[in-house]
Amino acid sequence: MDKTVADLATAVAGIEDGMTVMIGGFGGAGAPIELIHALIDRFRATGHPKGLIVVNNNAGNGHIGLAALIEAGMVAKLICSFPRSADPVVFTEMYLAGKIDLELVPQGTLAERIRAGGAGIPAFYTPTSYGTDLAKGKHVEEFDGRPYVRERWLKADYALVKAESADPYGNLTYRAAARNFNPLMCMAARVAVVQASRIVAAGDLDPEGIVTPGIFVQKVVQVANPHQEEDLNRAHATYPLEA
Amino acid sequence: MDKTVADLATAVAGIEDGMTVMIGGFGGAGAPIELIHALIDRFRATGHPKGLIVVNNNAGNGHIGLAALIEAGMVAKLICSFPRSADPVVFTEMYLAGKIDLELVPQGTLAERIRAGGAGIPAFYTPTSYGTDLAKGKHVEEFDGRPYVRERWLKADYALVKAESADPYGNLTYRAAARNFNPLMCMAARVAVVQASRIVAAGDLDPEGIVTPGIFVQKVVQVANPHQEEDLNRAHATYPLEA
Amino acid sequence: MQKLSNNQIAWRAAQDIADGAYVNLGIGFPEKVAQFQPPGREAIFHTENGILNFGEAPPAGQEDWDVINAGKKAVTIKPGTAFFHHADSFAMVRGGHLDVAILGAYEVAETGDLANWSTGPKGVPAVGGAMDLVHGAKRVAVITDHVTKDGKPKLLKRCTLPLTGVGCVTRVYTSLAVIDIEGGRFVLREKLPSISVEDLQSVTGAELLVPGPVADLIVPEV
Amino acid sequence: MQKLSNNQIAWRAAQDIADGAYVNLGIGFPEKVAQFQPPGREAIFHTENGILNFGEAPPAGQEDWDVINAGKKAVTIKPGTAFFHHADSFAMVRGGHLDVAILGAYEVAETGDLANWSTGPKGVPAVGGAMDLVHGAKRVAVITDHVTKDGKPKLLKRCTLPLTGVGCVTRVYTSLAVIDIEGGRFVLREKLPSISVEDLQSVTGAELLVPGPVADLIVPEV
Repeated sequence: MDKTVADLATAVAGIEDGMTVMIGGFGGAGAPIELIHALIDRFRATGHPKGLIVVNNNAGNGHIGLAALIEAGMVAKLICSFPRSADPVVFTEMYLAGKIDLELVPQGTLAERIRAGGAGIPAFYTPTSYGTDLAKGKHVEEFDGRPYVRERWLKADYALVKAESADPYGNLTYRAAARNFNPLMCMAARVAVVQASRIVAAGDLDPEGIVTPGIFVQKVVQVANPHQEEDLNRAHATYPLEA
Repeated sequence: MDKTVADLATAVAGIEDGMTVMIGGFGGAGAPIELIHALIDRFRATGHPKGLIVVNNNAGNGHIGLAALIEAGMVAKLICSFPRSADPVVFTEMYLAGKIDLELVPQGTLAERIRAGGAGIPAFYTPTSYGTDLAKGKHVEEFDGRPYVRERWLKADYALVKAESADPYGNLTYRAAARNFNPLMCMAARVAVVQASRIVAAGDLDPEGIVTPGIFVQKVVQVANPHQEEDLNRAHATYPLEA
Repeated sequence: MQKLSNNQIAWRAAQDIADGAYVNLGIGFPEKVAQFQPPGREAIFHTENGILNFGEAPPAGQEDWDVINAGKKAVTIKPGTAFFHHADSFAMVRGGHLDVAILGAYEVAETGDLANWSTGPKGVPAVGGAMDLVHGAKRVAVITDHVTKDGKPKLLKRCTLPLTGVGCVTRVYTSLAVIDIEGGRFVLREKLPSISVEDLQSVTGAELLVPGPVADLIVPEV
Repeated sequence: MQKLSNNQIAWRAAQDIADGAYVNLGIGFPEKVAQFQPPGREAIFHTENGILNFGEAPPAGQEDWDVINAGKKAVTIKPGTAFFHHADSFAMVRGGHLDVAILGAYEVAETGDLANWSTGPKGVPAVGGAMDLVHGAKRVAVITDHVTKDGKPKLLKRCTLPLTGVGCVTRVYTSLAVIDIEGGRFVLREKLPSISVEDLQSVTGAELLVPGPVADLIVPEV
């Protein structure tokens, strides 16, 4: 079994108009910048995919990565917890102009909904958001005398994920807090596409230390020296990047 | 911070009559035999604790570990998925004699209920057991046209857990498939008591490879060469063990 | 009546496992399926207790009792093995990540209902992961003798024993035939050349539909 | 009117964090609390994005942007640090494993309701982990100036801004006082010696109960 693909274009092939795409990362940590840029390249060349529903904790920063995806006009709706950043101008302007929809989800509920999607749990109850505007229209029920809000799973057609090491089976490790939503999104997507800094041989990853078992991963592409979103933004980069 | 305690008796102190105690392990792998035996020792010396509600995947094997706990008459009710084993005579006889209650839970539902208890999710829906005797009396609801059964979280007063390595913060690693329910039970118990084969200094565990972060652990005791239930049973051991 | 051995039933089921498939085999008889993977195809086996991509049993005396399968039998690790906890393991099951689960059966109904966990109110009930597996894998198949030890049909209009799952089985590999479940009916796909459709019907507790050609079920001695 | 600086409010809040406590500090002002841990006590800090037991900020230029806190500021690892994914992180939060969460506030009601995520329908709403934190930690405390920049009370009978959580706050550390919330009422515990209860009441939007002695709120210059 070999889930590795040769290049980024092959990795993001199959993502079509209107699909739901989960994108890993918390701010810049764990953001699969190169996969996102490959998707933008395809859009620039073909006009597709567009009308995407994107799930991410944030809404992009500056003019690279997720912000560039939004700026390109490829995203119809964003499902996130915190659409603010050091430089949130791209999302902010499009949102205030009514050009992009927003579903705001508390961060823990977002994580749990994604995990539920991956784990076959169609709905669960959480105390989070009870009594707030974000619970409006949602089913509320008491357990042991305390009120809880019912939330539905989140699933995706594709997930774009950044990992540290991958083997040909798709077993993954991450780097520090770049882990964040990435393992959950692998679980919740029909096709999890992973950019890994290092592809190693089967058996080279300690089976005790594998964070995402390969069953949750469909495609892996090596990106040996990935960009860090924070570094790009500190350099005021925009996409397409200058060579 | 130092969560290590000096001996097994101190580790299991605090477990009182009628408490719910989760015990890790799947069959013998990951079973905290020494912690269980320490609890039996206390019962033999003091008559307590008794009337325990025990959560485990199984119901013990032979006459050591969980089987010995049941045989000692300390368990009022068992919540498990598979109360059979190579030598299930202890549980079988007590169950058929009406001396112990059984709540039978599908294995994945058991795992998810324990995780839910640890994660603050009071209830969730699962397709598992729909239309079967094990769903009787449970709330059923359709999502996207498919029926699901609602299940409640499981929490415990104490968990008895077997780990491979622990640091003074209670960060844990496990060994192979001895992991099983142990990390979940740490999450779901008010007090998670861990026997670790090795206690190492803070910083000696790779922060990427920690399976149970210390926040889920309250007490750690070193048991350098723990018994493996399977080996004891192959030697037809009974508790108390011969020296 | 000629019939396939358990090994032969397992062999036949193994032929339908695609290269690269993620597979869970029920404890006991279904474990045999792993022995008959067709050459050139790689299946990745999952066990509920937290191992993906494990290898075959170790030689006697070399068991590591922390490396076991759901039946508590010793297995081995190999390059690409991963360990995980029970909640992640059943996320794999319930979340639809397994391509196929192959299970044993007491009874299978034409509705796809399966009974394989309890023979009734006597004794100690035990369910394990069976109820999760039937609602998780993309394809749930059953391997079974076509009839009980007493010669009674195991393929029925409705199950009489406590159910494991409702409408979950889509293919049954028996000692006599390969039968799909479609639209709440048994559809005969393959049968031993030596027995007639009528003979097969006579040991089957619900009508066998024969909408298309029935292939010969030919299995080597294994 | 004399008042405490933000550092002083943070200092006061830090005094109530027990040795060995697991603590989440909201982004921004509450992060300051970490600087004032009393000597001899060790708090273990949790950040929503998947680090437990992280250390202080690295020197400028030595940041690792994969080691950040929920405010996306660089932090450091230290002996005992653990990494985990977002679902495990919020299991810690929602599952009641944190001893205390210290958050900022726009408004706090005597009911314990907190408003700290939205100033109304204008602009881009953003909630982050605030709504999870208020329902997870064993103790939810607020640090805040006693009044708004316009001098209006932030401690109210009922919140006027969109709620973050209902009945969740149990203690408020302000620039003037320490106030508990008990039985749906503000209970004054400490106040600056230089101001009277009447003066404090005049800048508080709901009645302050004074059922027992009020300690002097004395904080060093920090």
